Amino acid sequence: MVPLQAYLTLAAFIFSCGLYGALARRNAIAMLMAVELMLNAVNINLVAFWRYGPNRDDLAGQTFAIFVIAVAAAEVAVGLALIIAIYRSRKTVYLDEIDLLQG
Amino acid sequence: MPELPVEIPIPTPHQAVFIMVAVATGVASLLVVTNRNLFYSALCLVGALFGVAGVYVLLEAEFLAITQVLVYVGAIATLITFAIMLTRGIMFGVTSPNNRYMFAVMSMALLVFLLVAGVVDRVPWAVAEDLTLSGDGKSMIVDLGWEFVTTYALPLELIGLLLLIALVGAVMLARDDE
Amino acid sequence: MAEWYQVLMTALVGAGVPEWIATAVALLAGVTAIGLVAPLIALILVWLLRKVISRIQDRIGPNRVGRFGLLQTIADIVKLLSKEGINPSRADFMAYNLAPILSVFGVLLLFAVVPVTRGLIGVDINVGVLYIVALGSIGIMAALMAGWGSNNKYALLSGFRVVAQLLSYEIPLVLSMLAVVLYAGTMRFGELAEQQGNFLGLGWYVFLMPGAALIFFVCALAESEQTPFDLLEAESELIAGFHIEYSGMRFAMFFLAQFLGGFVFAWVGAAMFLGGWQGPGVDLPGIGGFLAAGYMMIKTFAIYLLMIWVRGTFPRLRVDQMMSFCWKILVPLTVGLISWQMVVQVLELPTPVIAVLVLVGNLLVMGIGLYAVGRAIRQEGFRTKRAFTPDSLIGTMQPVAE
Amino acid sequence: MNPIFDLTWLVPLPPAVACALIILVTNRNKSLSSVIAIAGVAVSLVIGWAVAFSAFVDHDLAHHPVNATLFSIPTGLTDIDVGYALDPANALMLFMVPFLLVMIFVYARGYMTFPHHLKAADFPEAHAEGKDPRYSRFMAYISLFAVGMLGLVTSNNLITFFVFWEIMGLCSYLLIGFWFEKESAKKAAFKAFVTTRIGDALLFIGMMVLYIVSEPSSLSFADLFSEDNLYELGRTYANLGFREVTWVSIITFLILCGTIGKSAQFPLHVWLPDAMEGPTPVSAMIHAATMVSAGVFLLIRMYPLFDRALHLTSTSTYLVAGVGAFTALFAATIAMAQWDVKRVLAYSTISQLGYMVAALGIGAYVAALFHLLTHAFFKALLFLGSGSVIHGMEHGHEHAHAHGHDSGADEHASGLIQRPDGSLDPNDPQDMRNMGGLLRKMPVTGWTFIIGGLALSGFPIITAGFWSKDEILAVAFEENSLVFLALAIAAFCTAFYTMRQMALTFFNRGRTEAADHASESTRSMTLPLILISFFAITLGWIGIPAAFPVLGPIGNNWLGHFLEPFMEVIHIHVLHPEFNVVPLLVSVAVALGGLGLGWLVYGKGLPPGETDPMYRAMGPIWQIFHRKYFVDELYDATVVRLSNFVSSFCASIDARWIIDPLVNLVGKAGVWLSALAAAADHLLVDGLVNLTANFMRWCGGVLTHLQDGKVQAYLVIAMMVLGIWVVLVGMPIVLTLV
Repeated sequence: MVPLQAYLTLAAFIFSCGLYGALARRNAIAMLMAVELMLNAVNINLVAFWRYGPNRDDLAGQTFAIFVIAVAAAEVAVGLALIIAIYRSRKTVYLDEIDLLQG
Repeated sequence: MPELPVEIPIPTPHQAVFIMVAVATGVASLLVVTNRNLFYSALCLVGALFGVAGVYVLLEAEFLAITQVLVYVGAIATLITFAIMLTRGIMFGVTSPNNRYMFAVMSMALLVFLLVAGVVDRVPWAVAEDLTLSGDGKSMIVDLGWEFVTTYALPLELIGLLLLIALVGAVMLARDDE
Repeated sequence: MAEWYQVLMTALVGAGVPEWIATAVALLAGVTAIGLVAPLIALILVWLLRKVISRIQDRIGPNRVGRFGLLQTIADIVKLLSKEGINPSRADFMAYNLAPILSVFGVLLLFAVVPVTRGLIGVDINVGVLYIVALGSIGIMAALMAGWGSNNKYALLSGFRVVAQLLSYEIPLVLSMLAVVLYAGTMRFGELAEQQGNFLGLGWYVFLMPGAALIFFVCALAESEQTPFDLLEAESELIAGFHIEYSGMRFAMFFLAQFLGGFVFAWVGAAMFLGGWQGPGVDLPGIGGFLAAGYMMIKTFAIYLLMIWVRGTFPRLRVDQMMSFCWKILVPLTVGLISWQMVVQVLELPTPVIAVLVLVGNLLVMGIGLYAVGRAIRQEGFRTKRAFTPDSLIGTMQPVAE
Repeated sequence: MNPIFDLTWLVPLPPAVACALIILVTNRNKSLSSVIAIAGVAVSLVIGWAVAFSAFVDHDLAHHPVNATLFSIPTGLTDIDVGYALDPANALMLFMVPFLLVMIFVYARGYMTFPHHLKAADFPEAHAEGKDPRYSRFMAYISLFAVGMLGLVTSNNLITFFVFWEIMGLCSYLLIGFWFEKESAKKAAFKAFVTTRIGDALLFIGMMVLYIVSEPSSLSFADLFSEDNLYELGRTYANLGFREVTWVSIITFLILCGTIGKSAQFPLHVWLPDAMEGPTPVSAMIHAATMVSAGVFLLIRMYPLFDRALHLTSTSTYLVAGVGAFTALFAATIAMAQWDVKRVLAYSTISQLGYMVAALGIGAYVAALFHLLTHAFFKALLFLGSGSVIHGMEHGHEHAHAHGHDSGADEHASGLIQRPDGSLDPNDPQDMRNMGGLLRKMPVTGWTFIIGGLALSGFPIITAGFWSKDEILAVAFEENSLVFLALAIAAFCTAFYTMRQMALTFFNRGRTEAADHASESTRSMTLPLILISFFAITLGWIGIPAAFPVLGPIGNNWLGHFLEPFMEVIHIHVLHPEFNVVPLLVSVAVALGGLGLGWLVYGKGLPPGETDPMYRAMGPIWQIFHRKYFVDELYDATVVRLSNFVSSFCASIDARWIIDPLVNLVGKAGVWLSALAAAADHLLVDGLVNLTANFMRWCGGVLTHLQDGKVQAYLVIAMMVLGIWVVLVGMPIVLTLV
């Protein structure tokens, strides 16, 4: 049997990748993808804890994973729509060029 | 057979499959954030998401795995690819794909990984003794369904509402005003 | 797990093979079987298509290579494989080359869950129906990659169209399948087939849910990119669609994927609506299993022939018609159908009453759907326009009065 | 109970709907508007007659009158139950009112042609259509008027009664002044409004007193007329300073004031003749079916109080009888000396209303109601007939001028002819001196008018007016000989002036071109005349006294039998006048005598230019009659002038002497203070504010570099802060787990 730690470590790795991508990539779409990675890492943890936890009849882990997926779908839809809208008006998707809020 | 100083365990088929899936997923997700070509990033993301679905299968959450494929690969990845194609005009450029915090962030991410991995390794997780699942997969799906319409009925409705609002909002945002 | 797997495992382990090797061998055997059988089926399908379409169009069709032109497809394959594989310059190498593989891969994966007979299913997973839908998205990705990777405007446009069409029609498809799943209470194909076994193996869901079956059929046509939804290769608009730049082997793979896609949807339809392997006499000892497999194949090919018939007779839709048909007719209808069925089933009525109510809902949906389509057709005005009315024809044939 | 009675509350509804519909939707389409208005009252007629005839055959209704609540309006201590009532009294009204309304509406549809005082150029469309420019508005107004009357009749309490009463007051104002381009119409409307307001105000005070003193406090008729309450009202006294009076007397007096205003009794009768300025259908409505009847109906409704007062102190009922009898005689004499065809009828109305009031004053409840019904029919007939005559005259006038007599448009202003018996406008289509011989030109109008006239004068046996008037006289003969005398003389006068009017209008030869060229009116105007004239004859037969020779046993006094049980229920003393041949003979004598005298005097006609023969005979007395006893002049000299003086005095105080200068002073002081404040504001406050703002701007300039608008920079900062937190706080906690 694969130990729980293996899943958690994998999730931590994916999460770190996502963290790096979300903070370092200039392209907004890339950042969004990185965020997806982070969400997936979390999901792995949720499911792993469900599988290895003491009470597997309690399906909270899976339920939450599904909620996360649904929220991710909503987030991507709105996020991408925003990016497209910004691209249309400003001709850029680079996050460090999108600084209308700069004082 | 001479005693080795460190015992290298022979992986079971299950573990072998996990190692393959995990390595593939990890590499794919690393590629997602490092690839210069955004389109390849998206392809790698698809790969990584498939990998995660595989992880779910290994965790015997088939329904979740299929949902993962359905939603992530079928919808989210497609959307992202679409967005990449729509903004392709500025995808290839001489400028760096990463911003000026790149190295700081890289070290930070590394730190986070090491920290979490260390903690994960050290914490004595309260893992159940018997890891076999009771009942077959179908009963689990039925249970999941019940959970959704009983315990999590309100969150489910809210999620539905959220999706609807997100869809409408996305359409409104992305619509060409002409 | 399916029975064949157990049989094989038992045999291997009994022969003294270590368990994990036995597992690997058994799995590999299944995979190989699917990977080999599917292309073979495709050969038959292509021949069948060309022959039937020819008959519909008052032609003879392939008749030179082999008896009845049976070997024509093989000859074509040989030709395609021997052709040069061209890489367009400035094409995206990875996307371009990965796309055909992925498309075949996506279709072949589907064969893993469809049943042949009782106990002869690749894997009878408990989310089989959902699996079919989920794996369909690989085809979308493949088309998108091909469109993008070819570095060709038409290909890209076609890729966009594929995504729009497949994503849109996925919704009524899922919902129409959900109608069956709701009634049967399972997503396992094996169980679905078992549940249609009453009335001498004729308790097919198509009799109970004609509306869902019809919608499923229409969506299957769209999902497998067939006429009248073959917009992605509308020659007059897009030259050839997303595989415009492909040649040789890679083109053959797209070709294969498309045929198998249609076929696998026919198969799924047969399994879900036409009772799968069920039929009179499948429980007989000895010949029962063969009979069942025969039934399954006959039903699948029947649906596929229906698809070919549609292909040979229907005109192609415009892209806006295609989208509005999906979103304005199919989606509301299926949502209504599902809602109706949910309400009916929650009411805890006796089973015959539920069946009758479900049938009534389906007939209603069918009626509304056909009426809406008819009205749309009348509005679009693409009825056959005669160049002259019969009256004028008669007029021309009248002798001129002196 | 008959379920049809539940429909009673629906009766006022259709005209209300019609009114709203006309105003909101169809006001552009004149013809459609009139159809809607007629349809509205027609529906009311159907429902109303259904209810009324059901009531007539329901013997139980008298003992258990319908009193139902639709909804309640909560007030401080009690609820006002708004609902509907149905009893024999208002069932009779429901028979009469909707029918006459329908007749009048149909008549109005034809009558409201393009009026003569307007210029065609101002309203080209309306002129082309041949209809009044405000035709639709007229239909809406009369519909609302119908709502008022029908609602008033079906009300079950005094407060809604009063509401509908006031709706009618409003409508009468709007309709009398409908042709407000005419100065006289404007003034008449104003006069009617103000005059009736006096009565209404007193009535309202009466209502308030009634509400306060009755136990329980209520305005519902059912509560008011309970035996206990009537007994209490008659027993308790109010101290008026000089003497103590029972409450019932005060209340009945105040209610009588309301009636005096509404039913144009002396001394508030002055508005009614002027109300002739409105279109003729309006006159018919006001005089016959609705408004003035409402005043009498108020008395009928509140009669239990009067009856109680009659048997306690008699003061206020003597007052009632006195006012009524005096008005009857007073108005009848005036009517003898009028020239305007409608004005004669107006004074006749006042006189007849006086009959009814007098009848109520002497306790003849049934007779008053009877006369109210018959009078409504024949007076409506007369008014509509006179309208038809006027219309015919106008038509004749136009006709005459179109053929050879065209001497230009300014002939209209050709001036008045001064005559000793009143000035004469030769073009006036309403002046009887311009008429004559119209019976041949307008046979339908003529004959129906004669039927109405005979009914009014009480022509024996065959007319409705005879029976009702006779019953009043019979009671009066028993109860009060003074009243009897006054009413008998008034009856004589009535017959006289009716004959005068008929003779001058219809007989002999035409005295002007217009009269010679007059023509019959349209079908929609003559049809109502015919229909109403049927009732003007037959309606009297419902109340033939049982003791009357020959006819009595046949008719058997249906009306009396119908009403008397109900009167007992509401505690009214029922009179059973002994059949006495004296009043009957008197009644026949005065009617025939008046008619005969009238024929003698006016039967030969009035040659053009010749003065009235009565003027020649009576001289100054006739002149007093003609000038209406100078009441208007008296009011002008006293009330109007006084109020004008007070008003101008108050205006001076306001505008010139005290208030305006004070206000201006305050204003100027305010301006000066503001200037001071502005200076302080500008120098002191602005300076401080600007200082603060500049400081803030400087601070912002410093801090702006922290906020570069780049989302990832924020995220990095957030992560770093989180990292610091983890290292300082989170890690130790995690490490404890390890």
